[in-house]
Amino acid sequence: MKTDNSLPLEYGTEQNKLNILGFWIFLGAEVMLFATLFATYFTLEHRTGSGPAGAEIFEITPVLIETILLLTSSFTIGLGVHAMRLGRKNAMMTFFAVTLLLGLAFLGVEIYEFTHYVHVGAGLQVSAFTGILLTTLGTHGAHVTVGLFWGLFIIMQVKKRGLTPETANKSFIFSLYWHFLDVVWIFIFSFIYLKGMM
Amino acid sequence: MKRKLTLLSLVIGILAVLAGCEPVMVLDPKGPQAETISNVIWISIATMAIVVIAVFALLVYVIVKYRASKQDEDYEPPHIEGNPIVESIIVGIPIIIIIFLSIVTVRSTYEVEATPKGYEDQKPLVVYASSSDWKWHFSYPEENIETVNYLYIPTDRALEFRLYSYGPITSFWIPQLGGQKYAMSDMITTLHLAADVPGEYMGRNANFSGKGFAENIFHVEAMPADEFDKWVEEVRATAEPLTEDKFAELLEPGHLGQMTFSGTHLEFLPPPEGHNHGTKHSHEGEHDTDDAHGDVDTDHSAHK
Amino acid sequence: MSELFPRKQVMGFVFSLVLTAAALTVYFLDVSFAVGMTILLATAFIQAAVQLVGFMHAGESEDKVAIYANIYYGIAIALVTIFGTLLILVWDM
Amino acid sequence: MDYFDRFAIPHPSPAIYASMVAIGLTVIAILIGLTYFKKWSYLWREWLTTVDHKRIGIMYIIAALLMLFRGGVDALMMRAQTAVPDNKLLDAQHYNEVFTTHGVVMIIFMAMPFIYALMNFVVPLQIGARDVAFPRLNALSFWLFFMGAMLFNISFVIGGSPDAGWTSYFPLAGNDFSQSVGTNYYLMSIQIAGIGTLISGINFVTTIFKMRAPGMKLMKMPMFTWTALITNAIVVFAFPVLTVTLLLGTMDRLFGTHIFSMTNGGMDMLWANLFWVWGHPEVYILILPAFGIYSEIISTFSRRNLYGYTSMVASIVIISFFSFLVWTHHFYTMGQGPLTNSIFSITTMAIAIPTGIKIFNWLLTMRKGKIEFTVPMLYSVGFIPIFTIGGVTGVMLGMASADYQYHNTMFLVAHFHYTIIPGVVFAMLAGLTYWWPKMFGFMLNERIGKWAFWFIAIGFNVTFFPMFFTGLDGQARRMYTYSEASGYGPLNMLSFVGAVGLAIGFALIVYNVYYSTRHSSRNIGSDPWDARTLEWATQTPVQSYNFARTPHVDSIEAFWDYKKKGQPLFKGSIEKIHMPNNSGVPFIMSCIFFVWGFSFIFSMWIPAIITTIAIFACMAHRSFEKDDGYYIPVEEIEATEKDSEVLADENR
Repeated sequence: MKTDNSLPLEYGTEQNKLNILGFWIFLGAEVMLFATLFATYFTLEHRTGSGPAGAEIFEITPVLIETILLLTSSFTIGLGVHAMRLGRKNAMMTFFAVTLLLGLAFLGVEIYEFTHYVHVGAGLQVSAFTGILLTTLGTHGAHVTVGLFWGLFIIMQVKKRGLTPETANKSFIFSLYWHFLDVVWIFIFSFIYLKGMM
Repeated sequence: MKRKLTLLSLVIGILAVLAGCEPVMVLDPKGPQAETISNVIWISIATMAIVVIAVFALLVYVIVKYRASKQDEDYEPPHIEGNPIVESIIVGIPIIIIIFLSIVTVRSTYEVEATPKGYEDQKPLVVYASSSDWKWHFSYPEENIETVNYLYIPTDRALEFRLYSYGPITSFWIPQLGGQKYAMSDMITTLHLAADVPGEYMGRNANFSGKGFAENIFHVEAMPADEFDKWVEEVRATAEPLTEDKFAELLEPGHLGQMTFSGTHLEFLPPPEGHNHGTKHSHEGEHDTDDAHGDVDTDHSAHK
Repeated sequence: MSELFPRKQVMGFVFSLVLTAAALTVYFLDVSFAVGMTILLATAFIQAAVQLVGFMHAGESEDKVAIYANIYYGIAIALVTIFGTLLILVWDM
Repeated sequence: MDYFDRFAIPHPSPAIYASMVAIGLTVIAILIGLTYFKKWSYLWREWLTTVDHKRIGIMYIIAALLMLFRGGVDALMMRAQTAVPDNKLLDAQHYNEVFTTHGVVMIIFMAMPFIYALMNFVVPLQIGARDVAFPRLNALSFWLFFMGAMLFNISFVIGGSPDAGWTSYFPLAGNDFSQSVGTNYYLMSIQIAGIGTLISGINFVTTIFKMRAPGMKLMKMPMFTWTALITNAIVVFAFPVLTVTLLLGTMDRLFGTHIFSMTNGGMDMLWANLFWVWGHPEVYILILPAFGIYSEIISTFSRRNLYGYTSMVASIVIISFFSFLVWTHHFYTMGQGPLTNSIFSITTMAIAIPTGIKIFNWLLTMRKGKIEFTVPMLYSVGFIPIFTIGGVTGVMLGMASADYQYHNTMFLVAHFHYTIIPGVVFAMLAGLTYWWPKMFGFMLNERIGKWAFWFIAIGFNVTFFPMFFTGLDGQARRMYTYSEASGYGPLNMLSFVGAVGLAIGFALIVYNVYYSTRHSSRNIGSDPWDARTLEWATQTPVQSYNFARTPHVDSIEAFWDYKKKGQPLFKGSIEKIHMPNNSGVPFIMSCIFFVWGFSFIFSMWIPAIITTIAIFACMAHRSFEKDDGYYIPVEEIEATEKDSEVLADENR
């Protein structure tokens, strides 16, 4: 493989450039995936049947904690990529590890939130509203879970193989994914929670 | 050779019309709404015929004139990128056609979604038409009678059908009186029709709803107002009352013949009035309709 | 590229926090639905843009045009889908 | 024993038992044959593990043709059942299953793989690339589609086929009204195939954006590549909607949510809405590649450049955007107000404008040309009048008020067959015949091909034209039978006769493949049609690396200008070529997906969990794997190319 040294490592080879563009297009598809969930959510938002409405079950504290955790993790992975571009392998791995820990904490709070919903009678099968609420949050949560494993694998590879065009490329693409999950969360935070509690 | 095909289509077309011997239902309207739609269809056929003829003529012209067998051995077709004038014509004419058809569509769509023209001043006859697997229940709230699988209507009077379903989505359709509309379980849809001519018409569920779908037909009879009133009187006097148990029995999946009852199921099993059945939130005014379950809310159409 | 301090990232992070705080006003203050939605739409889309440009480096490579075309197209279709669905099933039903 | 009851067919009939036996015997015959001829390792090495876009394309073709015949048999059964009034050939339940599987098979498992077959084979060659951007993912796409198709097809012998129509509207498809596992099959198999398609979409957009030959700017791409780009862009944005819709349907059926249910706030209309948000763009996903194929063929056999290239490109770009703006026209009668219906009527009719531009541009391409009526050209010329009828009836259906009368009737059935059959089937047959020599190194027999065309073209019109009339006469679609009094009998009989004609046409195509394989000349050179685009600049059969030297493009028809004006196409010397390694992972992973889907269909949670983990394990394996591919040395390329250049020169 030819390597172009004038560009950051993750853009170094032709295949790397393909991977990055391909991943951006995948993110375009993800935009539509979440848009469809949002469209469904907004349609069913007030169709609560005999179950509770959003305002009755949402709690600001865990939601705010989740938001701060995810925003910070988006920041730390940004720092990780910055460190990677400076060639600082250890700093980069540390930032990635911190990101994953923050993601893990986010997931923990989300699991707490879910058990809380079930507890107050807003389980998956209660109404159209609860069904789509938990499906939408669950889809985002599943993405975060996949991200945790993926990120872990990448840290392992960087540790073992060092910063090569290949591992740098994977790390950069993972950072795109993670930032994207943060963007999705911003919309969930604004238009599911805050709109529901307004 | 493409002419063969054109000719064939024409022949089939003529055959088809002859085979029918009478005009096809949709183009043989017996009420104002069906008439409006039938006119729209004829306008669209005429307009589209221009397009079809233009394309066919051009096609025949080019394949006859420019086939290789008619050309010199050494004829070298020219390289032409395109021509702005020609291209604006092939964009411009379709745009004009589409604008024309859009105007026709928008006007007629608003027309068929409102009380039929010429009937605006009278009070429409309200009929609740509900479907269950695989039959139709017609409730006449003001007359306080109910029928199964057949529908009697007065001519020269606006009809307002309130449609809903006890099962899958169905579509209420009487081709000679007007277009169809879905009947669904969680809301009521409204269809405005009227019959100008007394007679018997075919009505059916047009939307696939399972095993018994093909036979999900009902019989429609339009008659002058006095005959209709007489029929109502007769039903009230002679038909057995519709009880809750009886209605539950009727809802069982299967096919039934024509049946007649006095009283309607609306009293004990209110229809899903209001737009967001099963919700708690109250947006401007929808709440009162939600609460009006017990009674029949004849002003409901005002919400549309 | 060689600067040591991640200026862009820190600014983006601070900006995100500020926008989140701004969005929270709809919860803590008593605002009308219209004002609240306006605030939320503004803060959410600005934050998304910050992430996209600041963190995700959408505009740094030679495929800038393709990437932006892809994102704009996606957002346009997403909005059409969401608002079209709402028009059909809620607002005009 | 109760556990196994769920696998039984709920509505058995002798026909189903017979096909069970037939399927079993065929499978056994294939296994024995492979073992006897010692072809297992060949199959594994050369096909199951291949990442070569050309081989994947050919596998797509085989699968698509198989599905075409499966769907075709369904169609014949339907036309036979409705040929006479009150027919007892099929009962209602069986008929419902047949039209459901006909729709799903034809759209998802025939038309989609067919367009991907041709895109796979042709696009990288047309842009002068070595392969697609992600060859391994390309193999995964194919195998996911294939396993999805197989999963759907076994529904017919294990557990029962779906019976709620290909649109599968809830609540009819919900647990209340559809108790068999049929709809689970629908949800899971389309989900699996759909993920494959989405991956293909991403793959091809990246390929076309990044891997074009030097000098080939976007506005110098061949028209088929343009349509492939736009089609895949639509795929990328439309298929996630399907993914979510199917997911929500699965949640309702398997996990008891109330998204589309009749109680607890569920909304049945939402399914219809989401389904068509995907469904309408899907129509354009099918039709756009066909437009590209016709553009190539009409231009080739008129011996002229494509008229109005810029407006052709503009029109497909506009179509791609508008395809997302019209979905409501599939349910004008659902009760939304006249405002919504009016808006969507106008957007719907507006699509006719760019489509019309294309029709006129093709006509203007033929004008002043030197038209040769080869088989591909016959399909293309036949397409124009038939598709025009489909198009104008589409405009008629787009008018909301009139649609209240057309909706759910045979008129609609006639309309969409008048668009899809010339728009997809004709195009695929034309494309297949056109690119066949590039794929297999010999040409299909022209005479048999022409016979097949006339059977198909005439049979098609005889089948579907009468439906316009029965539709206007009140015959609803999806009715398994009708009474004699309705008067639909004679025209339905005519449809049946036409369907038999169509069947003969397709049988002739099969015979043609057999005949040409045995009798056609193998000495056809690399450019038998005297065509204009880059795929004809390689040698036949195409080597695994496609082009020994990367072509340099200076004009839209670079290969034509190379042939006619002597414009240089290949510059520089031969260098070693980097190639990707074959991999068995896509195949194995797709097999796991098959079991995964099957477990969900029958709510078998333990295998479902195990396979889910296994799928992620495959992905993890891929993440850790180091695979740098291999190089083909210069000497080897020179050795293969020596023969070809001699051959090519002889032909010129």
